[in-house]
Amino acid sequence: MRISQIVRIRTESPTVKTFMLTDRLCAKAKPGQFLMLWIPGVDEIPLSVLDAGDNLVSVSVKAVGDATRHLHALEAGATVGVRGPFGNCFTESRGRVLLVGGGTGTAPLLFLAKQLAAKTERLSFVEGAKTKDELLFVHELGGICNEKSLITTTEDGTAGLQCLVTQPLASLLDKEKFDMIYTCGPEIMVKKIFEMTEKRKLPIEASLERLMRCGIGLCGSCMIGKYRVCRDGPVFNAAQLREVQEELGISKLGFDGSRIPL
Amino acid sequence: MRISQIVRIRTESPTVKTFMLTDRLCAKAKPGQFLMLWIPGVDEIPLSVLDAGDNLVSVSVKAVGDATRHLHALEAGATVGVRGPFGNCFTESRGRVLLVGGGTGTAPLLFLAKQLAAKTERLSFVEGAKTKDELLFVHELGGICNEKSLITTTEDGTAGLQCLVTQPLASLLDKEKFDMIYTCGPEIMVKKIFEMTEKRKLPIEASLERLMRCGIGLCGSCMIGKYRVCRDGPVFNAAQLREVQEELGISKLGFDGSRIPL
Amino acid sequence: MNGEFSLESNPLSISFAGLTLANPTILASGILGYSAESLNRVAKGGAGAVVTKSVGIAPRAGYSNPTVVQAESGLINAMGLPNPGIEVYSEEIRFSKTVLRVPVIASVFGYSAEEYAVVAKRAVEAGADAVELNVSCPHVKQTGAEIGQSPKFLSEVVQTVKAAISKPLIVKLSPNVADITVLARAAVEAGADALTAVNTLKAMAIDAETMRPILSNVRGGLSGAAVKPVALRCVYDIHEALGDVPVVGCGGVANWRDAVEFFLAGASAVQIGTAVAENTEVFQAVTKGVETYLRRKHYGSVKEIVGLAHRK
Amino acid sequence: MNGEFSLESNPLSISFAGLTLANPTILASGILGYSAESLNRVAKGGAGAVVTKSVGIAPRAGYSNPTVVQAESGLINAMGLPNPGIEVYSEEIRFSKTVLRVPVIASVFGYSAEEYAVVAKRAVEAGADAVELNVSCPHVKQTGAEIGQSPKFLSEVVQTVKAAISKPLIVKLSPNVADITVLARAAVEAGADALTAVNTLKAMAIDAETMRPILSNVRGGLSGAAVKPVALRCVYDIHEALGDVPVVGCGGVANWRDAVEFFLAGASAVQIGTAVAENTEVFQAVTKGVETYLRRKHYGSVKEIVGLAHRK
Ligand SMILES: Cc1cc2nc3c(=O)[nH]c(=O)nc-3n(C[C@H](O)[C@H](O)[C@H](O)COP(=O)(O)OP(=O)(O)OC[C@H]3O[C@@H](n4cnc5c(N)ncnc54)[C@H](O)[C@@H]3O)c2cc1C
Ligand SMILES: Cc1cc2nc3c(=O)[nH]c(=O)nc-3n(C[C@H](O)[C@H](O)[C@H](O)COP(=O)(O)OP(=O)(O)OC[C@H]3O[C@@H](n4cnc5c(N)ncnc54)[C@H](O)[C@@H]3O)c2cc1C
Ligand SMILES: Cc1cc2nc3c(=O)[nH]c(=O)nc-3n(C[C@H](O)[C@H](O)[C@H](O)COP(=O)(O)O)c2cc1C
Ligand SMILES: Cc1cc2nc3c(=O)[nH]c(=O)nc-3n(C[C@H](O)[C@H](O)[C@H](O)COP(=O)(O)O)c2cc1C
Ligand code: FES
Ligand code: FES
Repeated sequence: MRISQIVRIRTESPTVKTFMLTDRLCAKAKPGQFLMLWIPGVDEIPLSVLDAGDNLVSVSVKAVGDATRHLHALEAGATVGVRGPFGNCFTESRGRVLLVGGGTGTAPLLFLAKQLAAKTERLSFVEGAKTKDELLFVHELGGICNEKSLITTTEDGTAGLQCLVTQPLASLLDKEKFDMIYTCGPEIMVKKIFEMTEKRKLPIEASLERLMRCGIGLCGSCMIGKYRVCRDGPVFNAAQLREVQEELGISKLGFDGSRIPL
Repeated sequence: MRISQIVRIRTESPTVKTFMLTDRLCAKAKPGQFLMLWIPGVDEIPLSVLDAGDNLVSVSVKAVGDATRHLHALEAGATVGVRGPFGNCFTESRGRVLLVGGGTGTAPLLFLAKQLAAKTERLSFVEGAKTKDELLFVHELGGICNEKSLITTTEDGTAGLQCLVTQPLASLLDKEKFDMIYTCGPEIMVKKIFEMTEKRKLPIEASLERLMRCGIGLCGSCMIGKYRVCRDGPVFNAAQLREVQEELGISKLGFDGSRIPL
Repeated sequence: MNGEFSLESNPLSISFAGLTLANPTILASGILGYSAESLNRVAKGGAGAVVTKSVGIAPRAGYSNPTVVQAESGLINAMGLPNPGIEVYSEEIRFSKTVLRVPVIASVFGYSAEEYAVVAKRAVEAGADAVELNVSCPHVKQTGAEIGQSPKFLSEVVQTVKAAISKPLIVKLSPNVADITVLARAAVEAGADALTAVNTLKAMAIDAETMRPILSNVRGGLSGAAVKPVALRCVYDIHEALGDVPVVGCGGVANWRDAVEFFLAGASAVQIGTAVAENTEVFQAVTKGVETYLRRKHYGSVKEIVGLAHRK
Repeated sequence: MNGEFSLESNPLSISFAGLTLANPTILASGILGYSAESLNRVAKGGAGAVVTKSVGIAPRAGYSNPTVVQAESGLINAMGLPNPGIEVYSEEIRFSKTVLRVPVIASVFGYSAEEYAVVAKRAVEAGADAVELNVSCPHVKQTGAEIGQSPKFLSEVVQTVKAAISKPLIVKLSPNVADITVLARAAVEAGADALTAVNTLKAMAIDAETMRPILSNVRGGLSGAAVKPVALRCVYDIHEALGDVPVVGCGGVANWRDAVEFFLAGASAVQIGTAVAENTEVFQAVTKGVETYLRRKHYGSVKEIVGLAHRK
């Protein structure tokens, strides 16, 4: 456990804040990797790296429960603990790539997009949220993608298309040829996207979430099939997703190790 | 503890054998350093490095008691344990140097002489023993020093001058000017030589022996004054020898930590 | 998979307490042990047998995070025995038996002799090849004292479980005792067929900056390389005191040399936990190394070197 | 040397059991502790007090080599309590008192309460500022059990020594017990003014090539970074159970952060052993680091942070 300081906090949406932390090791994280953040006296939770460099690392956190709410209540200068970076990362693809993010799942994809921007032939991004306020990083993504290649969707139609993020995908996948699809977000969304790429025999890399305790591949809390999400993942490719299809978007291990529906 | 193989054994005298061992770390030892040799099931004893290089290290051992006799009984191929190299080393002096060795104390000085040979202006060596058979490394030393600069003494006159090693020293020190005197051997001898160099205000480095257990400066078995022979020594300079004059050649700590006369 | 005959002639195969293993490496309890798939992965990584996560009578969510913290050459963990309860876990054991080709040892815990017995019985009914008792839990009726620290409680638990099951019974001892041979003897006299030595050392970590204990449970168990010298001594102590009782060494095994040290101390097999984080195929690597060692030393079987460090 | 007044206002000064130290770092017993000169060297390296090598009633040569073997992040030693006996050692203590400007704590061992008392009395007569009982020796009348593992024997030893001396009495506890608070309580109830926690963990090393235990005594004590998590837990346990009893933390302290962790766990001071090998001035470095820490955290004194990890 390394002790780290929160040096900056940015409000991204009514429920999401970005925290910039000092940490020499996590500052070397690659897109897709995550860290374990200790909120002293409260909990330790996994968070995807949003950005890294210069001895700093950023994470975007949605307040959903006890730990994340406590984290939102912290101010710059507060002390937290950090372990990581953990897990594998997205592979770099150089051709035409499509990124599909839902909710805070957009965070690692923004990190990835920044890295791929200069290297790929074309980079398209589809982002979905419930409502306009929750569409994260639209400004940053606008700076990376050109207008045509950034599609946003909201369930209530307050911004972009009024639909689920999966809806514009079908036609996009049929119309254009992609060399790689990257996705991260709610597992039901990931599952649907995977079904779409499978039907079209397209390569995909999806970042998954499971309950994390040790973060280092030991305790088994984060298993999906035979894989440890913390160590073998969190990024899985099409072949691996096929192997875990029985659980993908369907069930996960709960705190007591029993399988619970997603 | 690293496990090592005895690869070669050479008989140096009726009571001294040289053992060449495999050990990557001790192969990097410098003249003056020692190692701890474990004779499995018997004992672990400190021994000065006689030579080192090419992943090999050599020590010359006089059979004086249980451990050394067991060691002498081993054959090439036998397995021993090694820790080290420990301690400091002789400093390199470039001008005119004099080395004075008694008994197996000649071993580290031979190692030093080999290193200094090409670098010094003049290298003189005085070696003493009880009898001809016990004069060690005469051949090797002859190859390093020219005839005039190698003086040997024996107590029974079977080789070289019939006297103690200290006898030819007095005139040598008065006749020639030395930039550094190095010595190793029985402590009574070291003490006498130190008195001679002190009288003449000459620099000296002497390697001392004390009871060694940990070898790493922890247990205190090897203290002389405030110094740990295993860590601050075994090589001490004139200023340090002055500080320990009350014990030098007079007393040491025994196995039970009490002071015993030398 | 090798048949019985080839297992017998296999220099790495070992038998103890009625179990026959193709090699002497075993997955330690609590490591990747929730699901049949993960146990199977470890088996494919070369383990000669697997021990499940410790399971109790009712579901337990365990402690909240942090549950694991790094120590010098080791880890401290306080998971709090998360487990779905034997009811649910029986299914996992049953499923494990259909996919795994190595013995499945069910790790069982409880807060009374009766609880242990109920869970052990259910585990065996579900197909477990053996039961390992995790006796590092406090005894409910006698708050504070852990069952594994009291010869009396331990004996009671072992006897009750032994009477309830027909499969081999292994007792996993705690190193947090004054004299492990007293507990070892109590377990064996009460009917244990083998002993595992040892569980983790009671430890903790404090963070100087926030001035707090790091683990949510404050105290946890130290594992990994740091505990190997203690675990080795425990195995040596037991072998010296109890001779032929099969002992499974556990604590800090990460390579073949560690495993050999445990065999020499008196272990018939070793369990591997912490080192699995680095490499789920550590079992294969250890087994290979042990095989090379045996060949180099001209031993025909791992059995021949068990306890050799006791030779005078 | 600072007078009493400046010691009081010195943020690093601590008082416990009637001793006042200019800083809270103490040389642990058995480290460079044979001679007054070596104790003085350590004092000059910044130690706030020094503990002598453990001394008994008669001279002991100790075990033959190997007496020390490296472990992962630590050392295992089995010196066998070499010491010249209190008769001879009294001279060393007397001499120490003429050269050292820090308190000299005499470590004492024995095989019966009477032996402990005789040695402790002689040590105090020779000038020792306090006595620390090393209770990790087997009780002669009750072979096998160590005095420090039995509340009954421990209590008897402490009472007997307490009655024999007028100086502060510190009891150094063994971590090789099921519940260290039971022993801590027994020691305090019998009259101990402070506790040192802890001595080494019982351990061993085996060499795979020669197939033998490495230490000539087979078993030894594990010290250094590897044991810190266990030592920290012991101090925490004792502070939780016994509140105000002063505890001296010992086990794996190598830098200021380790020391702070022990203070937060409940230690009033720390002893340093193994880390002295690397640097005899480790005391200075630790003290400096603690001072900086206190300033940064706005604490006026090291006393203020003792036990803070127990805050809810
Ligand atoms: C690899 C990975 C990356 C993640 N990245 C981000 C991110 O970048 N931004 C973000 O806002 N969230 C991220 N999460 C989710 C985040 O960890 C949870 O939202 C957080 O743990 C909730 O904690 P809580 O106490 O606030 O909520 P609780 O009320 O405790 O739990 C709410 C839900 O959060 C999940 N959760 C709780 N504890 C854990 C845990 N230890 N491990 C995994 N999930 C847990 C469970 O699904 C739980 O039902 C990530 C999760 C994983 C596994
Ligand atoms: C730094 C150093 C370098 C040495 N280099 C050499 C060398 O190159 N060649 C050589 O032949 N000898 C060397 N010695 C001496 C050698 O260590 C002893 O001769 C050897 O330990 C004797 O062991 P034993 O069991 O045969 O004899 P024992 O009968 O046990 O003892 C004979 C005498 O050897 C000394 N001795 C015994 N054990 C130790 C010990 N653990 N540490 C130090 N001295 C001990 C004591 O003076 C003892 O009285 C060196 C000693 C030291 C301290
Ligand atoms: C994360 C983790 C969880 C553990 N859970 C259990 C458990 O549920 N039951 C058990 O008997 N031992 C458990 N242990 C202890 C291990 O089985 C093993 O005894 C210990 O870790 C020492 O072995 P190692 O050094 O190889 O890890 C756990 C250890 C770790 C690290
Ligand atoms: C070489 C060595 C010798 C020791 N001798 C003694 C001793 O004589 N008496 C004693 O009470 N403790 C002795 N100890 C234990 C230390 O005092 C200390 O309790 C232990 O080493 C843990 O602290 P550390 O990790 O800082 O070394 C010895 C330790 C070592 C390493
Ligand atoms: S979180 Fe423990 S194995 Fe992944
Ligand atoms: S041999 Fe232990 S301090 Fe030198």
